[in-house]
Amino acid sequence: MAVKYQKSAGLTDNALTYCPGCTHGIVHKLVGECLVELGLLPDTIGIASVGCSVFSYDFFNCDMQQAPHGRACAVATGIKRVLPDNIIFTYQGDGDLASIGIAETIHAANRGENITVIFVNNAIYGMTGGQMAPTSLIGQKTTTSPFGRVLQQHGSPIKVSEMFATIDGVAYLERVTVTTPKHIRNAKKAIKKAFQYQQEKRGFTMVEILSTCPVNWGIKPVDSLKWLEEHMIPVFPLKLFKDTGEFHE
Amino acid sequence: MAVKYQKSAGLTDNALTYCPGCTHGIVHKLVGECLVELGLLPDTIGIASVGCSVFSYDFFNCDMQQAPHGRACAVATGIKRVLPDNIIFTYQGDGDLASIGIAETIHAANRGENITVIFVNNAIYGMTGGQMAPTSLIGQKTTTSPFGRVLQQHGSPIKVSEMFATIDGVAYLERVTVTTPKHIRNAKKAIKKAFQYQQEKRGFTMVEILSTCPVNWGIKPVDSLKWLEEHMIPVFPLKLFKDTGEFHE
Amino acid sequence: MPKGRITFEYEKCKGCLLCVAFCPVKILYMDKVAMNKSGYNIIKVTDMDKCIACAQCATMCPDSVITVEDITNA
Amino acid sequence: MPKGRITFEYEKCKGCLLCVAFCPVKILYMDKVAMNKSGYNIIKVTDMDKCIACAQCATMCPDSVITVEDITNA
Amino acid sequence: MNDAVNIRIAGFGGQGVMMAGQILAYAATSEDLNGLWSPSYGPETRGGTANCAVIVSKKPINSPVFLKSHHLLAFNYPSLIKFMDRVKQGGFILYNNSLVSETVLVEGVEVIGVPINDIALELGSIQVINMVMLGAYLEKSKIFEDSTIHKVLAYVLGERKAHMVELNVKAIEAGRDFIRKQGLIHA
Amino acid sequence: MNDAVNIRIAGFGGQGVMMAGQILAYAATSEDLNGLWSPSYGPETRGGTANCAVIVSKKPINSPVFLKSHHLLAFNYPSLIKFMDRVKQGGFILYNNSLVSETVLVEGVEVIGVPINDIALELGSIQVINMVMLGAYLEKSKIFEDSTIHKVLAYVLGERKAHMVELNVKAIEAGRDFIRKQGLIHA
Amino acid sequence: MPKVLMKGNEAIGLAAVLGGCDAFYGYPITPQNEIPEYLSKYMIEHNKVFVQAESEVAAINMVYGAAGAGKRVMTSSSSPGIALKQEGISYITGAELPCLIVSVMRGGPGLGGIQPSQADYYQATRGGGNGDYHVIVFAPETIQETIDIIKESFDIADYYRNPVMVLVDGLLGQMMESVDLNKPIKKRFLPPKDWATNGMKNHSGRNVVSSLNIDPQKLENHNLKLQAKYQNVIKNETRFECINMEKAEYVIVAYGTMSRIVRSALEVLKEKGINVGLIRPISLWPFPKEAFKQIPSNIKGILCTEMSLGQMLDDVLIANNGKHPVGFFGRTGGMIPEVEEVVRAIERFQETVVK
Amino acid sequence: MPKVLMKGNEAIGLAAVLGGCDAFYGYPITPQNEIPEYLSKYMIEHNKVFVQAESEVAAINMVYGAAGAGKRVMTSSSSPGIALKQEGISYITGAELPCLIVSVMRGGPGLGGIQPSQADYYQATRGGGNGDYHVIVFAPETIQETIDIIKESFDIADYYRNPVMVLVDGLLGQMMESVDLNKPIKKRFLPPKDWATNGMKNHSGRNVVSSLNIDPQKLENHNLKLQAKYQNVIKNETRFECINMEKAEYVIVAYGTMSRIVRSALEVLKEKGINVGLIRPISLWPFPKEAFKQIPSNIKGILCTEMSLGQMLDDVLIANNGKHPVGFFGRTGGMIPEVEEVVRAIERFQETVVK
Ligand SMILES: Cc1ncc(C[n+]2csc(CCOP(=O)(O)OP(=O)(O)O)c2C)c(N)n1
Ligand SMILES: Cc1ncc(C[n+]2csc(CCOP(=O)(O)OP(=O)(O)O)c2C)c(N)n1
Ligand code: SF4
Ligand code: SF4
Ligand code: SF4
Ligand code: SF4
Ligand code: SF4
Ligand code: SF4
Ligand SMILES: [Mg+2]
Ligand SMILES: [Mg+2]
Repeated sequence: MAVKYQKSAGLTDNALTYCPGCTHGIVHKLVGECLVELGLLPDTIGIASVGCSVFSYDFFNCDMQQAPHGRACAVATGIKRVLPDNIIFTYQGDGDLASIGIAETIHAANRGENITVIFVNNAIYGMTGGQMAPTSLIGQKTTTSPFGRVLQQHGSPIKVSEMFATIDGVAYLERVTVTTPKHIRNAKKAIKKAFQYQQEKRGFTMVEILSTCPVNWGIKPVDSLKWLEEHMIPVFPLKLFKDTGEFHE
Repeated sequence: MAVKYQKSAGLTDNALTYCPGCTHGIVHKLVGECLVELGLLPDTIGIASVGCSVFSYDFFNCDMQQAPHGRACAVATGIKRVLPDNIIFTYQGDGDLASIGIAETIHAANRGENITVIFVNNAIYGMTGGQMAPTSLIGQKTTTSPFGRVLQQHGSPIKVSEMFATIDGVAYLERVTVTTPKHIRNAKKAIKKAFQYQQEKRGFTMVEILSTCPVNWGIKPVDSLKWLEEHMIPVFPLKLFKDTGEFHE
Repeated sequence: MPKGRITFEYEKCKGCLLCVAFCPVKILYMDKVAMNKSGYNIIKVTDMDKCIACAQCATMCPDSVITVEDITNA
Repeated sequence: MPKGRITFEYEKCKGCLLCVAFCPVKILYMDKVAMNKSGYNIIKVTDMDKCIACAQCATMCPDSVITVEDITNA
Repeated sequence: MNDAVNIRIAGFGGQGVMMAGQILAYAATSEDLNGLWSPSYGPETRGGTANCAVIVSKKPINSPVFLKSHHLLAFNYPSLIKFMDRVKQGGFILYNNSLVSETVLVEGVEVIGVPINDIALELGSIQVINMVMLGAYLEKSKIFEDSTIHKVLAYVLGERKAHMVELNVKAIEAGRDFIRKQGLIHA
Repeated sequence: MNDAVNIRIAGFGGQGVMMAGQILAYAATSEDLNGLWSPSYGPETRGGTANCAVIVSKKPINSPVFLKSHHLLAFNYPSLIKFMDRVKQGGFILYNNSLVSETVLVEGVEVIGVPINDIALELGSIQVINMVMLGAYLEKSKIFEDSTIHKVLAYVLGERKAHMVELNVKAIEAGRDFIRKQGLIHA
Repeated sequence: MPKVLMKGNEAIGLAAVLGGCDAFYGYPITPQNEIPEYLSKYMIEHNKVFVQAESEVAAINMVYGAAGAGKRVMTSSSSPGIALKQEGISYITGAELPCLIVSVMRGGPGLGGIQPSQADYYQATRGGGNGDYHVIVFAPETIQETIDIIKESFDIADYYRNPVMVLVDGLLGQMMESVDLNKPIKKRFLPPKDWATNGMKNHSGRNVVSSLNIDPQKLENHNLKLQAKYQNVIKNETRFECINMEKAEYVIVAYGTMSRIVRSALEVLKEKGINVGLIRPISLWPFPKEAFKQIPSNIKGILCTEMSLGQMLDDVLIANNGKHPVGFFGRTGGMIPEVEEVVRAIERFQETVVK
Repeated sequence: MPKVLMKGNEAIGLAAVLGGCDAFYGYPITPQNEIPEYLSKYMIEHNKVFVQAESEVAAINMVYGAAGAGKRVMTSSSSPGIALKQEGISYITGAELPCLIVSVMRGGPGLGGIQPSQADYYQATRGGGNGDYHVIVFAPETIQETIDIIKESFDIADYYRNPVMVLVDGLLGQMMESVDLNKPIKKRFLPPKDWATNGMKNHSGRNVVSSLNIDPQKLENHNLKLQAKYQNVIKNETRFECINMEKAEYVIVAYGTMSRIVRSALEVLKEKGINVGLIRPISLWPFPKEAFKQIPSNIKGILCTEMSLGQMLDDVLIANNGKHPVGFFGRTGGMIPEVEEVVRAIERFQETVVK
């Protein structure tokens, strides 16, 4: 008899505070599993950002700091520079990373800070009640785009990974999703690689994960997965944007 | 007898406050000339940023606002949204635009704000006395990189135009310089096109202009032009990054 | 011969149905009556013997509710 | 026959020498003695008759000090 | 009606507690009284308990918060336990005895169980438990005219949910009925 | 020396005014006195006028700013005009009469022209006008030991500019000489 | 005109429009989200401007720009968001531009919590931006008063060319009350905005908006001009209410939600035979010092009450100037005091006197 | 040990290193640029951390991160830059992290000017971030005192787990004075940083740094804990100097550069036969109220003097509590008063009394 799947030791015993079916939870598991499998928990300091994942400092089974909205990468930089041998990751939503925090994220990337960014893109501001995010899709109705996102008024959804692919300091960058077990396995590979690269001090690593927000999309959890695949992936294609080379063990 | 060249009516009579031979002055002339030639002075509101060009509100012969450091594009957005038929431009240094103001600039671009950004990249913080800018070159000694910019510590010079080329809302984007009369003519064409596109409400337009800082580079004005050509252009190649189409008169 | 066995940490289940949707052998369903303390209806198994221990359910579960065991060697 | 004439708004000159460097006929030079009120040595012309009114000097001048006239029709 | 009535409505998130309270505040406004509705969410951002406070007053309303209410509508057990001691002498409690099996006694306070889940299920929609409770409350308190409530309901549901008005009115009526019958038994 | 001496040094940006002042403050520190140097730049960020204030004091220094100085070293005409009325009775002014053709009179203050540009040009470097002025000042004020100044000079110029020490010392000496000769003429 | 029931935040949005708001620039943050949400619909429907900025910093600078262009513009935020706006606010005051800033306070410091608080009194009244500047701060206690003040605030801002901040706690933003939207507001003569940067075609000469004065003497003069303006604001716009002052034994000072709770406490205290008065500052800056002149000289003390731990207390101590003993009662972090707590605070006041 | 001549800003940098600084994170702004410039060389040469951040917001958050990781870290900035740090500072106090913030004041508001000023007294002492928090603020008057305080400040910050701000005006940053770098500092027992987030391998259990308390009761408890700490700070760290107090007819209150000018004025006044005392607050928060107990009861009045237009005045009025007439003299916008102006201010004091 063998345990084929169980809760990761990378997560604490606290019940997650996410809504039913929210894939933030899946991403949490993957991060936890990677840290355990790489034996990194004792070295790791995670940065919880402001968003639904703000409470993630209660969930990841490692040292954690909670960062002001948008500033996770600055906080991570602060820590990494004084503790260069520890593993530092941020966990940020699209509002946190792509809107208020785009400057801090770009500059951490450009400096080649040796940190890992877990970027959970759900095309909306989950925590504050479903306002438009810079990643919201054209036509998407949100509480602050009641007539849908309009190109002329709001611009296109911002393509973070496409933009970051132009930045020299980025060592690894991939966009993945977690809508099926297969996608989840790929996502896990990406996250693991990002952490491994950080171990090897290769520079800035980021994994953009397309994620659902059933509650604020107003779509049932299972259907949310389909909505994501049908509407988000065409705008945010899954892709390996940058990989500075094979991992050498 | 014909006047072949004289001071542009797009500039006021005030003496410029730039150091001897600083090419900020050349860029000023070009902006002034374009506004005059397009008949736009009465419609234009310029945004002076914080940097050596902070006093440009005394130089451009149109209405001007002075913006907090890095926030020129937010100020411009504020104005443009309430005065959509006026012409709005920002005049920003590399510290202002690429460092503290990168978020505001990216989001104005991403929203496709119909404004024109004159981005003067001199690879240094001029006004505050020659500190490292995000655009400073590898090896470049500045007052805050006394041992030269080091890749591992500071990252590469940030390539703003390369990054902005990935943004949908950008209608026109070109990198030029002003080191020779020929380059100056090209730069003028680019600036003019940017303003014309704004007139046609095509979206965000930006011209990145490689410029000198003889004083803080510690290089004589004439030699600065050569230094720029030899050291900056290889890192920041002159290029038309984005053009959404011909101008229709 | 039964291959897999799954167990639930029921108090953490939120009834999102992701596990149900992804079980290839369709043995999971929501019990419309049974509720946990948080008021969520929980998930039950129709026929555990059909479980193939593929862990699709557990992989999809955002709340790490499900443990999957391979019992072929048991 | 002289082709061009250039005039300087001397008080705005900063003696940067950009004009001097770009004059194709090399008729500009800095007067090491004459100074304007700001203390900058100013630019003089050796032989105005050689000026071809190309406006390279004025184009390069960051301070819009120079006016160039084409006097061929004068 | 008193010069001012304080009503507390409490339950799980998702039971329609907030909306029930708002309807009372709308009704007050519509009858030219002063209405105040104020929400309070538990520390858990989602899926936790929720309660709201409603004040209906002939005079301008001072404190928007109150320690003790005249009336408590408790939609579940935790709410009942938490707030039952905070009802004024002479006031009453309506609680959801579909979910609360225990009987509670509070001195000087009338405590009435209303099986709102059961009644709502009978009407075919668990969604309307809040309307059942509201009906029971309206009957018990006699605080507003029937017509006022119907007007408010139409307004609150709006065009998009206009088709729901009928079901809601039915639920309110069912709540009222339950109290009317109760009255008879007690009488 | 007085208990405290206030010195103002003023001129165009680029004339070495600031450095001259710093040397005095370094010298004070080196002789175990209290030295204070404080800069003041005109409203124009670049190419404008610049002046600095130096205080050399046996006691701890209170106000870092002063209205009137004991001594004024004016490198150009605007500086002379601006500050000449702000010299204490019994104090003196040294001004650059290479650039200032006008003669000025201030009651109770000795005013001495020093042709620092000319002297510096004679030495072959317009750059050292500040050292010429410094030399004149040191001679006139007798405020510091010669050896102190040489030590400070070596420190301030540092390794990178060590080759400049000689020229600077020469310039100081030339400034001293000018005053010495002045003294003779006046005597 | 019949009353309507409105949520505080939505009422703020609507009142701003009634006050002539041309444009809103903001960024989401709890507990003020219903303001941008309401306006994202209303402004677009009415051909006005609504922009969700990328951050609070961007939002306040959009306000700066549009205010400079002569429009009536506003932003709203909550505690940490207002902190991020401080530089921009300082610029706006320095450049003498009018605008409306709505601050809906939650618990702090840092990310704190999302429940109602008054712990941003310093933030509002003492700035946090740089320099000698003031923001005109009003702190209404009901949604009705919030509406009335918001409607007037653009006029006040335009008149003085200075930002007006309306400061409420999250409870006022989240709760609903019966309100009358049509109360008339004071008419003011407003000079034309001939300084606005709306293009030279719209005015003679060149208009420049700037807060830079590199010459310190000019900067001092500018500051003295601002101070003269602030003196006018103090003279004309100081607002307060005095309640039950004549026979008071004690006087409570309270604003916003706290003052409503105190009003209820006064009734309870009266029943208990303790006569307590209330000074309710409506303008927090300027703080209504003159209200303290109405305090009977024989009172036993002043109790400053806040949903914070002693911030308005500074102004109370200054206004009192040693005349009466001053005590303090406060809750913080999102805890709203019960009426009974205020009653008890008065009862044990003697122990808590601040000397 | 002989003295050396140092520029204020460079002395700040060096003193911080002598105080144990592990890392500096900052962004250029006049008039404090020599601090980062000095440290960009020194820190790298000594294998410590120097990072020029992309903005002040980023810088303060890097400080937050590294402080959370248990290191001694600092940032420095000037007026508008400090405004941008307010949110971060509020977080740091909320999360109870130690750090050093150096603020070198210039003229405001807005972009203002670059000449020395004290107009950021409110900004320093009243925050501008959100919530009920305090930063410990010291305002030295000489470069020597700046060095001594900076050297001690990491200990103080660590002891209280609270940010310490050292507040100087631009003149102190830009001028040079003879200083002794080796004055000993007070020794304190510092508890180990067992709360630091430096990886679980370095401590037992999981460490979390956060300012979030979603439960208002917990947030209030946290605030009460902070208040208790602040009371300790008030008790232990209040610093001031009283000069010439015994026979004073008037007392001046002044800090920083202003107090030095006043010292000189006292001498002039003494010659004129006017005996004036000086209260020099060294800690601005906590403000030295008890210094006012040393004021002779028969003085004619207190004159508050600032290089700003009446910000410390609030604290003077509170400390005075109505006892003596209070007057004010200030310059602003980068204007530094002459000694003679202070003398005249005392001479015409009767006219300027604030009642
Ligand atoms: C300075 C500041 N501004 C705004 C907020 C409010 N806020 C909290 S979460 C959030 C958006 C979160 O969206 P996202 O990052 O996409 O995360 P999600 O909740 O969708 O996972 C905002 C705007 C804040 N806490 N602080
Ligand atoms: C908030 C804020 N931070 C910092 C500064 C200081 N500052 C003034 S100009 C400048 C850099 C300017 O560099 P750049 O934009 O490249 O313009 P340049 O002078 O090189 O033309 C800085 C950091 C400021 N005024 N405000
Ligand atoms: S609001 Fe959306 S993103 Fe946040 S926990 Fe709920 S479903 Fe997930
Ligand atoms: S400092 Fe540099 S960029 Fe600024 S004016 Fe001088 S030369 Fe030009
Ligand atoms: S392990 Fe596979 S077969 Fe078994 S219940 Fe889960 S999904 Fe179904
Ligand atoms: S996926 Fe997990 S939480 Fe969702 S219903 Fe299944 S067991 Fe419950
Ligand atoms: S116009 Fe041409 S030829 Fe004449 S001076 Fe200028 S550069 Fe020389
Ligand atoms: S280019 Fe212009 S400023 Fe420079 S030296 Fe020539 S005339 Fe003077
Ligand atoms: Mg999101
Ligand atoms: Mg630059």
